[in-house]
Amino acid sequence: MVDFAVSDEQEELRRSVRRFLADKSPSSEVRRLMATDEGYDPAVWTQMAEQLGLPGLAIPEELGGSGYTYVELAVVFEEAGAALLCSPLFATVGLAANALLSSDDDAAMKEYLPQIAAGELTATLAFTEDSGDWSAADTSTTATPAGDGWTLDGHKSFVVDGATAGLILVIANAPDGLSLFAVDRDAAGVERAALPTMDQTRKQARLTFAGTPARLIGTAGAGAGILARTSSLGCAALAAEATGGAQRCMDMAVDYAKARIQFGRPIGSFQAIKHKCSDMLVEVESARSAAYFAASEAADNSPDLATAASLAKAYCTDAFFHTAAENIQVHGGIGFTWEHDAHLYFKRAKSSQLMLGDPASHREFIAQQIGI
Amino acid sequence: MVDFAVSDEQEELRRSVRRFLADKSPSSEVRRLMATDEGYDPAVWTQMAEQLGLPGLAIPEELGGSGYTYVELAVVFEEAGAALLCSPLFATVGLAANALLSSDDDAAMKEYLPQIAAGELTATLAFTEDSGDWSAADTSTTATPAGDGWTLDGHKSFVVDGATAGLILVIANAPDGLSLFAVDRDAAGVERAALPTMDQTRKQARLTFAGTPARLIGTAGAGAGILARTSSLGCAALAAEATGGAQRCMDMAVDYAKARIQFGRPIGSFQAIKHKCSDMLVEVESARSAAYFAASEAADNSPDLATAASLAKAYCTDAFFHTAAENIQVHGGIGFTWEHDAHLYFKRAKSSQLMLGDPASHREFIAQQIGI
Amino acid sequence: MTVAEAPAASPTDLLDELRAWLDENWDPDLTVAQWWERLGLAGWSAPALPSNAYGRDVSRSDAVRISQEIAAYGALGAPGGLGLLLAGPTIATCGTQEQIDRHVRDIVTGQKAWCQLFSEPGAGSDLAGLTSRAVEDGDGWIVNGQKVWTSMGHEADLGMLLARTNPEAPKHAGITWFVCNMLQPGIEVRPLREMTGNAMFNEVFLSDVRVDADAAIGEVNDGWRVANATLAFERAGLGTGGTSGITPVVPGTIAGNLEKRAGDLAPSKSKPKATTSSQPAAPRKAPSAAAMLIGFAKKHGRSEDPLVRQRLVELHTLGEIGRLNAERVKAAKAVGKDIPGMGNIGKLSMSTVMRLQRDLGLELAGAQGMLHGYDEEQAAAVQAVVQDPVLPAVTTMSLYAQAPPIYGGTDQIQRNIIGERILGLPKEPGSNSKVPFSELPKNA
Amino acid sequence: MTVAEAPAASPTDLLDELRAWLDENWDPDLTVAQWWERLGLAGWSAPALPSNAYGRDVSRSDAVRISQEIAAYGALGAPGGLGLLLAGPTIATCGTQEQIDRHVRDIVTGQKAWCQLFSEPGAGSDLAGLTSRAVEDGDGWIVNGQKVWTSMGHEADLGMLLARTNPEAPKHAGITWFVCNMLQPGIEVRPLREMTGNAMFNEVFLSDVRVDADAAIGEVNDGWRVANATLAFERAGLGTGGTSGITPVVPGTIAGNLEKRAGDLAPSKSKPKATTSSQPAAPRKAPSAAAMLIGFAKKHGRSEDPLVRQRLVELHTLGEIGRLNAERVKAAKAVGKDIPGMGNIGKLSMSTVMRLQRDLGLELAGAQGMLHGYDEEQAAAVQAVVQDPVLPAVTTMSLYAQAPPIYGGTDQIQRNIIGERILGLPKEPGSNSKVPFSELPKNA
Repeated sequence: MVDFAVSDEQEELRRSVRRFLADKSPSSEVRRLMATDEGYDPAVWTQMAEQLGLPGLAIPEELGGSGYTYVELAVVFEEAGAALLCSPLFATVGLAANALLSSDDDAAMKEYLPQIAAGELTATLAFTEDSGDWSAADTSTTATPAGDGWTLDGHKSFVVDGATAGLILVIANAPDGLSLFAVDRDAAGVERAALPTMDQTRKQARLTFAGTPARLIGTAGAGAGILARTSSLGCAALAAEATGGAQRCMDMAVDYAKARIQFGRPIGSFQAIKHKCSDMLVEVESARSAAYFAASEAADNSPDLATAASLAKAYCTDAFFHTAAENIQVHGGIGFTWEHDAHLYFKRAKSSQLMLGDPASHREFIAQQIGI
Repeated sequence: MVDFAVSDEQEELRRSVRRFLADKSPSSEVRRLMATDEGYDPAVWTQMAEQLGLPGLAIPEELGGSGYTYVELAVVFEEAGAALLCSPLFATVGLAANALLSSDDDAAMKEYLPQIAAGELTATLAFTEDSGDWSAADTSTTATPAGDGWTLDGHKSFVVDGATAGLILVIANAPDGLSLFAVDRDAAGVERAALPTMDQTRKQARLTFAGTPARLIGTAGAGAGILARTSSLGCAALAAEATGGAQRCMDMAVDYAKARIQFGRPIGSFQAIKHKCSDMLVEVESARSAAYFAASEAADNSPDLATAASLAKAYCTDAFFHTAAENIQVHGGIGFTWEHDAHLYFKRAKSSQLMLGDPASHREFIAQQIGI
Repeated sequence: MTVAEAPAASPTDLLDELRAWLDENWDPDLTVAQWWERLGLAGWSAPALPSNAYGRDVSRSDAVRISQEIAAYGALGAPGGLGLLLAGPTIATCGTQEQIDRHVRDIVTGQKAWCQLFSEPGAGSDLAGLTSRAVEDGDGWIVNGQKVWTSMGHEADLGMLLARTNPEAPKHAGITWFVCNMLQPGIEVRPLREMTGNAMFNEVFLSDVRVDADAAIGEVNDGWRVANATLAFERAGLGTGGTSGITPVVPGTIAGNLEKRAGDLAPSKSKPKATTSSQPAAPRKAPSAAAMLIGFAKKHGRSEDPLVRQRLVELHTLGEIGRLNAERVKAAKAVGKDIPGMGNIGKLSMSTVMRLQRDLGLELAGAQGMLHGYDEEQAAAVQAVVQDPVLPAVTTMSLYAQAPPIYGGTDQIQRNIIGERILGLPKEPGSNSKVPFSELPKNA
Repeated sequence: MTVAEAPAASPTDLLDELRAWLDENWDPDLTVAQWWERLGLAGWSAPALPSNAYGRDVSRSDAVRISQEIAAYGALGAPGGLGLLLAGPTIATCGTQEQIDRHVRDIVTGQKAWCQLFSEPGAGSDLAGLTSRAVEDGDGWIVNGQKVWTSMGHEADLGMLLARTNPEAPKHAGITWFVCNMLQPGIEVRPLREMTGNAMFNEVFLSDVRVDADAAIGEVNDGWRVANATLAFERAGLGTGGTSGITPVVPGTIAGNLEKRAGDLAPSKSKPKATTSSQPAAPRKAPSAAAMLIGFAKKHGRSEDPLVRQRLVELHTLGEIGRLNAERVKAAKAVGKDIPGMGNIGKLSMSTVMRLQRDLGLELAGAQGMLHGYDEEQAAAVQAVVQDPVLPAVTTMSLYAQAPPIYGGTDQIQRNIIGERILGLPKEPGSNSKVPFSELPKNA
């Protein structure tokens, strides 16, 4: 049974993260970083690890983490989403660390996870190709045994933080089927090309591999299972992030509606605006429930995680997008300008809807799961 | 090219019909008639024919009609829809007369259409069976040659005014394929059972045929073509009717919003209500454009009639339903009562959406037509 | 850190106490009146009420567990209706001890049934605009006016009556909350038929109706405050399914149940449970709207249609989120917090769910969606053709779907409340809060 | 009875006259200035204006036919921009003959380019709340303030300026409509970047800007009436695509087109048409939003998806209805009638279409919908991967889709207008129409 009880420790975590982000990720920093190629500030990443232990929050203590659960991690993603934090957090923790944890490969976990937890290593998961198929069912990248290891040939696209990640986990077709491989930042035959994104606060890249040396993670042929679980965990992270983003959009809209005078009244006194804000609250609180539930199912290793994560991903990113679009409308002309932050949330929201599969595809997945 | 010019003669027709219906089809009469088995007042039907020539309006002059086009007929359906007229007009004129006119069967047209134009004969088209497939693709009713004529066996369902129509045109499977047959009111082996309808202002029946003598209309095997054209013309009629219904719902909502005081103000001064009414106008005028276009395509014998009719049917009945539901909401509690007319329009609107194929099925048809 | 501490271990103790009490007291051969007397005076009828009002001061969720446990035991549950739901809590909160002893006692023991006389034809969303007038007459009041949307009006002994006692005061400041005897001349209850064809509600006409001086709950002219307490109890009930487990057996002198044998009206006993069970009884799950329509879609061969699948999942999603929202509120309340606005959110979501259910349900029904029986004969005629017992449920729900966005505060009112009370957005200008009611514009 | 009488056979005569005039006058070797001088003084630049304002008093639809015919002939069309669209008609309607001769002449001959200085940061939907202040100074005015959403601000010779001339009058009664010389010190035009990354508009800062006494169009303090005339011309242009056929060649002294060779900027000549053609030139059809996305869906292998098909048809339907609505208005205007509110309906529908196009377009793009180039380098990088020239159109439109519900009167303002002006619903209470502007609440 789901337990939504919020502990004092979780509240304290939220307060710490929020304070940290208010300091390190104000709008000015977001705008500075989104204009860079790297898209994040390595010093802040280090601080996130050293001061708050965020990258390792849900990594087991014996692997250098803090051993908390996905419920706590969801709090972090929610706050990161609210602040539009430019950071490899989603790629490293929401995707790569989860892939490693799902791989049952003790050696790999022991090698990489402590580095991730310490903020010394950023990582990502490269699984989609040019087709944009998030299931990787059409994977064309091949893995060939070579001596003790493997070599990879092919390409990956839409790789989050793919241009900067120190560790690239790659889904490729081995003779035994889809498998997960680790490729080092500086491995031979890797080319990384930035993919310009509508949401400039989260970078993507297209990677090509030509005879690139790689290390098998987990067992050969286990890639599909690892990817499925990792996708669900990634969806749960995106859902939490979207909830935070939606909350911030609502807060922006409400604050502006209170302050902006037209026709001699604050525009928030007009029902057309007031009711838009009210509908935002319906979506924000509902998104929060869905996101927390997915996180709770992840923490519990529930067999229903996939369904809960898809439900949360579909609902929360839809809610975020709707809230972000309505926030622009509440702001009117100023909300359409580059200098106002409203569009940054709008673009993150749209990107979050499309990343890891659009809402309709997740609903179809749910339909299959609940026996429709 | 579509011509939306409105002639003085059309305006005069509209005024005459509106005056007639204000007199003959006030709410009290609608409520009286919807509670009867017949569902209409034969005396009013006669007057509609004798005083206004409505049943024969679009029937050629040489067949006893007035020789006007579907554009004028749409005006009549629009006004009938606004008044929720309880009448065999749709079944007789919107379906049966159109089927006869589409049949190229001169003898049948000469026999039946003058009677219809004169208001002496009501008629309907029986084509859907228990499955509710409006395309009649799954027709199980059979037609067997018998002497000079044919006999029918099987059933038809959802037959509009099927319990009262003097002439029943039936789609049945003959050896040459789907064909249209005429069955007299009192033919042997016909049983008519009323089907209780959510929309009590338009009656439906289920008919069974057992060795029922029938007359072939048009050529054997021509039934599918006749049905396709008749369905389009029926959809155009429903679209016009729905437009009138939507207009009336908007008028009711606007009038109430002006008169009803809450919080010391007319509720129409609140944006929540005002904007609902404004959205109704968007739908009403758009529905009118779509409905008139379908009527114009019908009048022009355009090859694009089917697409225009499906577009109008889908849009106008959706608009009607939405407007009818919003009208209830604007009225609040009183709009939910039986004694208020709002629900009668709501039910007609829902029934109009489902009759002759729901909006989604018409959109799919349009998709095929426009090359998607 | 992820597990909340159970609140003071009380549920288990309470339910143990209840089961012991039931072992002692439940006797199917008692009359309903006798049984409810025992149940109510022992504090089990309305356990969420304070102990000076025949309750046990337990939390709302414990109260739900108690009523479920009584049902699970196979005993007749507490008297249902608006007395227990609204009048009892209101009087317990705002009434004097004398009023509590007179009225709440009769409520928890099922002696009296109640109805609510709040809404008027001219005062719906703007309840405080009510015009039913109470004029002082000796040591009581004479009331004239018209009420509407009164459920169970013809089975009620007493009514929660709002009437205007001072029309020269601003509109919120001249209203009094009265206990009104429904069994007197001058009260006429007329069924009000809804668009569904049913008559769940009534109009009530008040012509020179007499109300005693001590019938005012709270101060005279302070009834708006008292009414808001009642409305808060109503919202809580609407939002959280607070009636689950309460018996449908109507209390009071008119329904005629009091002298029946209690055992004849009790639910059939659930499977015997281990008496040491440390888990409270799980709420019985009604089939969700989504589940009903999934079955309906399969039956109509539509469940493979991608359009249908999307909408079924949307419905499922809203159902899940409704459940999860309620769980979050529960978790917050368990630690003395709240999630402001969640009641309004739940109500708005219910409106959305109902509309989706309506449109999808009838589309799945296809041509059959045009059929509906408004009486038994018609219903039988429909079934003779369609032979699908789910169809009438679908068409009935589709007609009823227009009610939730209206009753208990329209969707528009809910959005105003969220906007103003939760988000702190400014009210519209032109407030009439200082104007004497008699000078305000009103409906004709 | 089904065919409307053609309005006085004028279109054919007019177009015949135009073609004869073009045969006589069009010479690709003229400078643009010389050609526009001929075109404008002959009444062909703004033929819908009255004859005392360099026009021919023809209907709006005839004016569209004329501009289309000039383009079809292969001659350079009338000077584009806000002079011809807004300033010319406003001055022709509200100005003196002297003002018409000074300003409209320069507009129809392309000598001057105009911009609009209406909106302010603090006065968007509530345009009449503007605070730019004009203070009398000798025989002119000194203006200070800030304007926003000014398109072509850096290419304009003159501006349509609304400024407050009497702050002690109620807000609508203290505004004056001025012709403002943009080429003077104290005017600073700053590009305003939009969320698309482009800068279609400007902010304009006015610091001690001088305006002559005779620059007021209409009476001083009666500028709100004049502004409403301008806004009506703007709405007509937005709703009916009234700019079709007008050249994109920017007029005025700054853009640098006046001394170019006219033939170099003229459109390539259409197929020669039979000179006896009785049909006016058919408007060239831009590919509709639906058509673009249908092709896009096919390219992405999504056109067989029933969900996609439904939404493509919804988009197609809205496009068709937009076209049909416009046709109905045209038919009504042809007989001197109107369909009230259709302009607002068109604007609201455009918002709906844009949103649908945005959501469907990006969904069809799938993962590629996350990509967008904000500059040429980025755009090239995207194309290097996706190799689909439609994708940038889809992503750009998706970003731009947020603008139409805001500019030219937000969706909310359109609904207010429909509700109040078309349906006659009451305004909100608390009108400030009598309060001196200086006492009203304003943005900081």
